[in-house]
Formats: sequence, C-alpha cells, structure tokens
Amino acid sequence: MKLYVNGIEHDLETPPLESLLTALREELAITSPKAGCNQGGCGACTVIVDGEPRRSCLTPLAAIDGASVTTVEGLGADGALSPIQAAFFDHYATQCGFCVSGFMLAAHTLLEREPGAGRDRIIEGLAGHLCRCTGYVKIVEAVEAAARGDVDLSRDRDRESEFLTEGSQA
Amino acid sequence: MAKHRGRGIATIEYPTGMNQNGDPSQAWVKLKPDGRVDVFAGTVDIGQGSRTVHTQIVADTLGVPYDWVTMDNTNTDSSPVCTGSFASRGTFIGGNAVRFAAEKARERVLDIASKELEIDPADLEIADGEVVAKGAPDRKISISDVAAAATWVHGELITGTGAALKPYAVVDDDTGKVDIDPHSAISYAACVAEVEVDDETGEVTVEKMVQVYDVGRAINPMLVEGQIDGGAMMGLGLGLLEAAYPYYPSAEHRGGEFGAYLMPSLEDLPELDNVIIENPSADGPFGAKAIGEMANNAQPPAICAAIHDAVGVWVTECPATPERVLRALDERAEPRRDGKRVIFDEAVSVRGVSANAGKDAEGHGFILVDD
Amino acid sequence: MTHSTNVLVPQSPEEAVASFGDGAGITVVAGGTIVMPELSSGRLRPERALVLANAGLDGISAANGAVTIGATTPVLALVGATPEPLSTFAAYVGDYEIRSQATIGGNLCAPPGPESPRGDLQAPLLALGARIRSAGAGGERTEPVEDFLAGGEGRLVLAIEVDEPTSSGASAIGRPHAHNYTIMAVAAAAGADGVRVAVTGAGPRAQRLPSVEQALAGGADATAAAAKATDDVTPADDALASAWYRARMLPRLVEQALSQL
Amino acid sequence: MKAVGARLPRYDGLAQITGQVRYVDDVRVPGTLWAKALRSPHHFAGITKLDTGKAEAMEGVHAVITKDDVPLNVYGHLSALGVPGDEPLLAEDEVRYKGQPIAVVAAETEELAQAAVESIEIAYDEREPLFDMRKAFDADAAPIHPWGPVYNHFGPPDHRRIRKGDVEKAFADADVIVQGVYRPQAIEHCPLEPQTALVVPEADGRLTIYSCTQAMYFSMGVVAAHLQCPLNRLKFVGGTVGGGFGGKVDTATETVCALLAMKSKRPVKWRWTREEEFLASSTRAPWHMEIADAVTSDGWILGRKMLTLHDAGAYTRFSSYGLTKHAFHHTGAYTIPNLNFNGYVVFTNRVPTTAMRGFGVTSVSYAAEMHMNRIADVLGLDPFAVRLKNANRIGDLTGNMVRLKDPSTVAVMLAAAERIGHELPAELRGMTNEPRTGELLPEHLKASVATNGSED
Repeated sequence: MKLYVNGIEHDLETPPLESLLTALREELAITSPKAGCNQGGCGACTVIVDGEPRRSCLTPLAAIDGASVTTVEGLGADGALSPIQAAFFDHYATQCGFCVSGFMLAAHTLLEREPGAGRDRIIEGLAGHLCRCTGYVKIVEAVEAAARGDVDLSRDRDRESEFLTEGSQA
Repeated sequence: MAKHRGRGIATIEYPTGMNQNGDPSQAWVKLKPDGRVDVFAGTVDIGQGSRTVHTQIVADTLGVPYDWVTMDNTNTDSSPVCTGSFASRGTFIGGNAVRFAAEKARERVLDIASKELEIDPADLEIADGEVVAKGAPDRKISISDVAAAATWVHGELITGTGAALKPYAVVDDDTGKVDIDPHSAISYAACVAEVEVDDETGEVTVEKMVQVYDVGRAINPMLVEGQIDGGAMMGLGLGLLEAAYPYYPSAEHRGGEFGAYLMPSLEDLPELDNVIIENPSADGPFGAKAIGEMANNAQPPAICAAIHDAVGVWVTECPATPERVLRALDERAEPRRDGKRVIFDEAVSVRGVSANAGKDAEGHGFILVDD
Repeated sequence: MTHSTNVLVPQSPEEAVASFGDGAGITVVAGGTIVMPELSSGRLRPERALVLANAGLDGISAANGAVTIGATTPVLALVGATPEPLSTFAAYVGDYEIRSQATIGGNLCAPPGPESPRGDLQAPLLALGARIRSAGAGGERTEPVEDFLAGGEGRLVLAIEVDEPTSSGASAIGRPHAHNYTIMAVAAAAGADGVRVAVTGAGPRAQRLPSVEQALAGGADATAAAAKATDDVTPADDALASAWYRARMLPRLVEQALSQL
Repeated sequence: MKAVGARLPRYDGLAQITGQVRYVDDVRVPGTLWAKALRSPHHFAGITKLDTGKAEAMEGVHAVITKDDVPLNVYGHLSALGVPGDEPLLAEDEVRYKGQPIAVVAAETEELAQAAVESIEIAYDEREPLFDMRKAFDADAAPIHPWGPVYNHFGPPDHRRIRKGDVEKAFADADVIVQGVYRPQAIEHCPLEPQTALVVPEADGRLTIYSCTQAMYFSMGVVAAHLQCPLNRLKFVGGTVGGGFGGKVDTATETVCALLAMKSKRPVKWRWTREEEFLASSTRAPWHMEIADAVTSDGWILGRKMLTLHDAGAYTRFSSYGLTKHAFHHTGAYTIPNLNFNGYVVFTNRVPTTAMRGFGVTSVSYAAEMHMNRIADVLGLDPFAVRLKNANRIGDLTGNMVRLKDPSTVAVMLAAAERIGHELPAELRGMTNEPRTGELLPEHLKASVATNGSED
C-alpha cells in the first residue's frame, strides 16, 4: 500500500484491511487524528483523503491505495497557519483539544466546497463531529470567521510576541 | 399538532474546592538568569485552561509580562502536590498556590533589587518587568537585571514556594453542622431557558438560554465563557437527551456507541446569552471564585420549568425525553390534596415502590411527612 | 483478525463477482462504515475480505423510466439524484462524511445494530419496489427487495433498480442528529400498482406496512390507513427509543408520509 | 495588572491547532505490550472457577494478572480519607457489576491479548441483581455487600443527616406543604479520549506512568496503595487530558498497567475501547430525591424535609463524599431555617458511579429548583419573587451552619430578570445581598438565622 501523507510518499507495512487511522497513528506516528471511538461516531479521526473529509477509522487502507492524505500537521504551509487554524486559535475554539483536528479538517473542506458558508450550513456540515467540552459556540464562531475571511494569518507560531499586545485590557 | 413555547428559571449555588476542604495544591516558582519565570504545579489541564490561568496569575503577581512565564505541570517529579482538577478547585486553590509562590519570589526580587539599588525593599514596587523606587521613577532596575545579579553576583536563586490548603472541616454526624467553613467560596448562577414543546411528539427544543454567573473575578473571560458555553450544552444533555440507562432502573439497553447515545451535538445548540458578574471573593486569587462544575447545574431544572410553562406538565425525571413528556401529557397528573398538603409524584416515591412501609431500621420515615 | 485476512481488491465488476464466488467465508467491505468497527474491534475475523472501492460498481443511470444505482454508489450521491423518497432518506443518513463513504449496497445489507436500527434506505427501497441485482451461489439474479431482504444474506449486491413513483412521502422521528442512528422513519411511494408504505426502525429490519396499503387500496383516507400501521409491526425497546414511543409515533409518521402523496 | 482579566489565548492553543499536543495514547515507547481485560458478563455472580493457564501459555503473552497479583487488592478511592475500602482492583470471589474486570493480559498485540482473554477459563454462579435503589431497604433486598445494600459509615448513623431548627413546628405553622419526588438519571462522561495508561518500567526500578488522570497526585496515591510502595517508586506523567468531567478522577487503568509492567518487565499500554467506556467506565449517579416544604401562602419557606437516595452502583468510590456535599447544599441558593435531611448511599448492581461535573449538587440543584417552581405554581406566585424572598443573604446560616459572607442569589436573579425583561416590583428590584432587615427578616427567620450563635 502506498499513501502520500502531507505530501510525502509512504510505502506502508500496515495490513490492507487495517484502518487509515491505524496506519497514520501506529506506523507513521502522525498522532493528530484521534481514536475517539473507532466506530465512526465522533469525528476526532477525520482526515482529508483526496480532497474529501473522511473518517479515517472507517477507511480501510485497501480502499485508498495511492491516495493523498492531509492531516493538520500538513494543513498550513511552511510553518504558517491555515485560515481555519488561525480562526480556531483566535476564537478559542478548543478546550481539551481532542476533537479539534477533526473539526478543523472537516471545516477546511466544508469551506472549500462551500466558500462563504453561513451558520446553518456550518452546523449541518460539522454536526457529525462531537465536542464534549463542549465548545460548539466558539467552534461555530471560528468557522464563520474563516468563511468570512476574517482571520489574521500573520500570526507567528511562536507564542512569544503575541500575547500582551492584543489581549490586554489593563 | 401544536407547538408551545415556554420559559423557565433556575437559580443555583456551588461551592469552590473540595467539600470539607483538606485538599492541598502546591506550587514552585523560579526565575531564570534573564528574569523569565518557570512555574511548577501539578494542576492537570483537562481543557478548562488551568495552565493559562495559572500563568496569568503568576505574571501579574510578579509584575512581569505574561509571555515571560512558562509552566510545567507534566509530572510528579518536578511538580509538587495538586489534589486534582475536580471540585472547581483549579483557579481558586491551584491559583492561590501559584500566587503564594509568586509572592514569595516577588519578595526575593525586591531583596536583590534592594541590594542593587541600595533602597529599602519597602520603598520599591514592581511594574511591567521593572523594579522602581516609589516616588522616584528614574531609580529602577529591570527584573532581568535583578535575576542576572542574583545569579552571577549574589549567588542566589530567586524562587518561591506556595501551598494553598484550607483545613478539613469536621462534620457533626447527628446534625451535619461543620466546625469551620467547608468550602473556599460559593459561586452563584441563574439560567432562564426558553423551549418549544411539540405536544404530539413530546419533542422539546431549547431555543435560548440566558445565563448569569457570578464567578468572583474572570481571570480569563474567554476561558470562563468556554466553561459557561460548555456547561450549557452538557446541562442541555442532562435535561433533555442523555441516559446511561434509558429504562432505569433496568440496566438493559445501554448503548455501546455514540450512535446509540444521545449526546448534545451542534444541531442542539441554542442561542446562548451569557452574563458574567464579578462579585469578588475575599480569599481567591484576584477575587476569583469558580465556574467549571456549576456550569451544567442550572439548565435541567430551567428546561423542565420551561416545559411546564409551555404545556402545563411537570417532568420530574431527567432527561425529559419525548416519551416522558408525552406520558406526562397523557396523564396530566394533578397532585393529591390532603388538608394543607399538596402531594406530587406519590407513585414513584420510596413508599410507593418499597415493600417495607417506608421506614428505616431506626424507624425514620422514608416518606416526607410522617404519618 | 485482520492480519491473517486475505484481502481482495477487485478492479472491475466481473472481477468482484469472480472473487466473491459463492460468498463462503467472505466479508464484503463497501463503504466500510458498518464493517470497519467490527473488524477493528476483532469481533469480525473473516478469512477473506472483498474491498469494493475500485470495483467500478458505483454510478447512477436512468433509462426507460427506471433508475439503476450501482451497489457502491455513495449515499451522498443519492441525494437529489435518485427518485423520492430515496433521495430524502439518503439525506437522513449520518453526516457529510458518513454519507460520502457509506454505500447504498452496504446500507441495504446492513444488519440491525446492537442497540439501534440501521439500514435507513431499506424503507424507501421497499416503498419504491426496488429490484436488486446480486451475485453469489447460483449466479446472478434480480429479485424484489422484499425477497432479497428475506433471503439475500451471503449475496453480493451489484445494482439496485427503482422506478420513478408518481408521488412520494417521507417522515422521520426527531430532530436530526447527525451522529445518531435514525430512530424511526416512514417511506411511501405511489405507482401504477398503488401505494407502498414501509418503515425503518420498527423492527430489526425495514418492513412494509401491508395493512396500511390495503386500507388505502380500500379507499381509506390517510388518517384511517395510518391507524392500521401498528397492526403490521411490533416495535421493540432499544437504546434510542422505547417500543411504546415508537408505536405511538408510527401512525403519525405514516400519516405524515401519506399526506405528501 | 495586565494578564488577569485579559482574553489571552490558551497557553497550549497553538499546540492544539497544529496537532502537537501529546495525549497518553500519542506516546510511543518501543517494545510496548498491550493490555486487554476479562470482564464480567453478569451483573451479579459468584466466581466458581478461574484458570488463566492457557492464556499464560500462549506465545506472545507476557503477563496475566488476577486478584492474587495485587499486593493490596481491596482499596477505596477515598480510603486515604478514612472511608473504608470496598472495591477490589480485580474481582475477588464475586462480581457485582457487568463489565467488572477480573483478569488482565499483556501481550505483543491487542489482538493477541484479546485472544488470550478469551482463552481464560471461568465459571460463574449467577445471582439476582438489585437495580432499584428504592428497594434497597426491603427486607428481602439482595445483600450486594456483606454489610447490606446501604453504605453505613456516616459516623454512627448509616446516613448523612442535616438537622437545623424545629422542623416539626415549621410544618405545623405552614399554610401549605408541598411534596415532590425528583429523579435525575445517570449519564456517561463520554470524554472523547478514552481511559488510557502507559507504564514503563525503568532501569532503576521506578515506574513511569503516563496517565490521563485528572489528578496526578491523587492517582499516584491510589497506585502506591495498591502496590504498597513508596511514592518515589512512581513518576506520573500527565497534565494534559482529552476531557474528563470527573470520570478521570477514577484511577481506572494505571494500577493494572503498573502490575503488568512489573510482571512482564516491559512497557504496557491499556487503552479502553469506546465499547468498554460505555460498558465499564463509571457514570454520573442516578439520584432519588423526595422533598416536602412547609411554606406560607405569601411564599416563605419555613422548613424542608428531604430524603435522598444516591445510587452508588456496586462500590462506594466517591459516593459518600458526593452525598455529604449534596446534603450541605440541599437548600440551594436559599435560606431555610428549619431542616431535616436524610441521605443514603445505596448500592446496586450497576457500574460504580463517580464524580461528574457538579458532583452531588447537580442532582439537588435539579430537585430544589423543580420544587421551587412547583411551590410558586401551587401558591400562584412569580417564581422570581419566591426565590428572591428566600434568597441567601449576608449573615444567613446554611443547613450545616455556615454563615454566608458574600452570596449572590439576588444579584444573578436580578441580572437574569433584567436580561429577559421580566418585570419585578420595586421592592424586589431594589434588593441586594445585604443582611436581612424589615420585612425580609420575619419572625421565623430571626430565631435561627440572624441571632444564631454559631457564626463564623
């Protein structure tokens, strides 16, 4: 089996009936997709396969031989955040963080399918993803902001520099 | 078929810290030679953002920029005791531990600065990463320089430890009376839920919740909002959706997957209108009380009150599933009136179910008003 | 155990049929949404697995008033592209990701879940009088969906054929919950031979409601016909809803669906 | 002040959105073995045979543990606070809930571990389970534990009591007595990260325990007690958790992994499947609460009698703690001068219940607020008005005789009323939390609130 994961070609030893999630986590040590249920029920394992969001726990490797896979590790280019990542960060759309990779990848593809999607379309598009903490309010706000293009992409990945310049209220 | 709207109110209170106290949190703060600050505390971040809150508290207590502060809560070798992230104790008790540690470190900063500036520590203050003489703002030294002097000149480590512990409150087993306060503070909240009830399907939709929380002081309002938003959804699940045992007390038909367990999803998200009140506590860090645990307590009764307002029936078993709402509508049960007594729900009471006539071994009644 | 499973990935319909053979000891993986959790958990340990992703069994085509749907056509592709009430039911399934991965053939063959109904699409296929083309022991055959559901286990679905109804109806319990299984849903379709009505979620598999259909044929109005619905099914308790609630809701759902005809 | 009060981004926010936060299952150590458990298929049964010989003999299986491998098998989550331990880490001669762990295997793969579990020979003597806590007091109730179905260590009584004022007089003086029963049910915690632990035996004899606990030191104490070892034998690594909500205060996986790692001398990881989470992880407790309030026609609550049953499931865990907290808060955000509260922790053959967000108080918030709304309805009064009248004020005494210093019932209610445009009469609009005076200090409150000697 062969996969292109975040642009890098991998020949996999994981058996072909194992899930894409298992291959990513156990063989390639790409751990952002999470095994929240291994039942397809939570969306924490969602990754992008050939441009479409997929529950990686439900996807046998044999069905996607040769596919291109994107995880959040490959979402931004060269150390920069992608718009959806910047929006999730700015809007505090994470609490424990376990669901966030799946949410962001699903939202990223949703906005590619439906640029400018409004609140109802965002809720419908992401409704299969669970956040128990539950940060739904701020997740929706983040995706709405990304849909509007209202994100700050100049953010440095280094946490030093940002913090007291904008948040402070003295 | 008709849909009915209703509104219900609930007001709650919730204690900060473990009940009866006796739950320590400890912390250690040290400065690097350039004045950057390391915080060691065992507070587990379960998503509530305790690392953020702890570092905010340390930054302001020491008087350094926030981005000077790092925190290690990763292991029990480097971090002293934290009883745990539960009982809404992180910000108050964990926060006090790091505050106390930072205050000690602050004293050491002033001591060293005093030597460098040759000014009595009592005449010094710290602001924006600098130690400044009170009334003489041109006489100052940066904390970076203080830390460097401590390291390279005075041969000292600027550090501080802190421990927060309220003593264990003893309960009188006969009366429940405690000898001392059994909590660190008490937070309060009110929730008004607006629902729509379909009287033919029993389905309830929460349209809006107005929620007011007194958190003492919102150390980080964004994190507080996260707790309020999240609690609202969890409370909605408690009130309307979730049941580990759908046919309680039967233990059958437990779902084994998310697809068969009704957890709140984005589709259940109502309009949330949050109001944060800051009525500071006397002892919490910067006046903080707590927010985490209480955040899912007010919604279930507010929702069930709103159901009553909408269709006139009390659903007193949570969650208020469509089936329970429909059965209540079918029954339209009126309370039994006996003299001045107004008695609801007799059939489900202990005496309504138990075979032992509702008395315990000491003859105390399991019925509310003794015969 | 997936390590010891012989995995077959046919590259054409013919190869799929040949690989499937008589179906003995083989597990078919179409979309994977139902079978993968069984495989990953080790509850299912097949000798052989047939992965249909590249078998060319997908696609929707129309000719002579009939619509033919390949077995591995994703549920998502059915929405807006197939006759009602199938299209509406397809939109009930899961979320975007599940719909784009799950297939009509897999949904048709779905066994009931341990504590939930599955196989939502069985109801509209029953209402539409779908014809199922399948391969397996005794070769290929085409049969009515009722017959397939009654005895189709161990066969490889190749395609599903439905006719455009003259009118249709669909109704479902509850607010949509993309991560939960549909609790109960009713499909109705009117065609040349009358009205067919089917329900999913009232039994282990979807069922037609013959008493309702007969009442309609006998001239009953929607309300009167819908009242017969509980004559045909005996709902059970599961984790999502009780038998009582389902029995209470069924006539209402039937009436709603019939009112759309 | 700069940082406090600011809407600063999460400390770990960038790590979260770039997939760099490492949860326990993201930690990889070469040579790790995988654990799987044999769990009870019955709600209540005696174990008449347990033979792990075949499992131990399987190639690739490196350790099998049962009760005999645990230095201190029976321990309680609150044993350190003096609550008697009643829960075995691995079942002794009985299983008291479906899903209770009996034996755990460590093997080269999860599949192999599962196969080894299935090879364990076990036989049960099934018993009639008890599920209805209301029936625990029946003479013929199943004795789930040797001491019966009720926790009996609240000092001398077998229940938690609150006694304040003269409740019989309050009921005699009342215009109306309103009674009701409230029954919130169990829910699952459902953190998206399942219970997971990885334990690495280090060369120096220490154990590094990668844990998803919400409470590292608390869990370290539990593990050390079971292992009967000093704390410096253990190093907990954690601090980052994929959701807990109280369920990860249970030390569910760490001790078993530690024992397997010690026995196999290999790193061992145990990650529960979602099915196991639903089957065997603890839940929020179901509660049964009966309230009778003595009230006046104009909305004063003179007294409350309350009975609470808390369904602990099969073992105590934190139940006695939760019930005491519940008792302390059973008047809600209001001051009631005369109280008689009796609360019982009742055992049933359910998965043990544990802490969950709002522990002990979520239940009573539901009951007390439902009851408050019923009182308002029965009396024909505005539910805001009844609440404000009885609201906690500075100087009021709670049921456990704590003098309130800064209650905010009034503040949050007035803010809520304003936000929704609910009209209130001027005397209510002008209320504060200041100590009661005038009409808000009626005779029945004077006696037991303002002049009680137990202040401070």
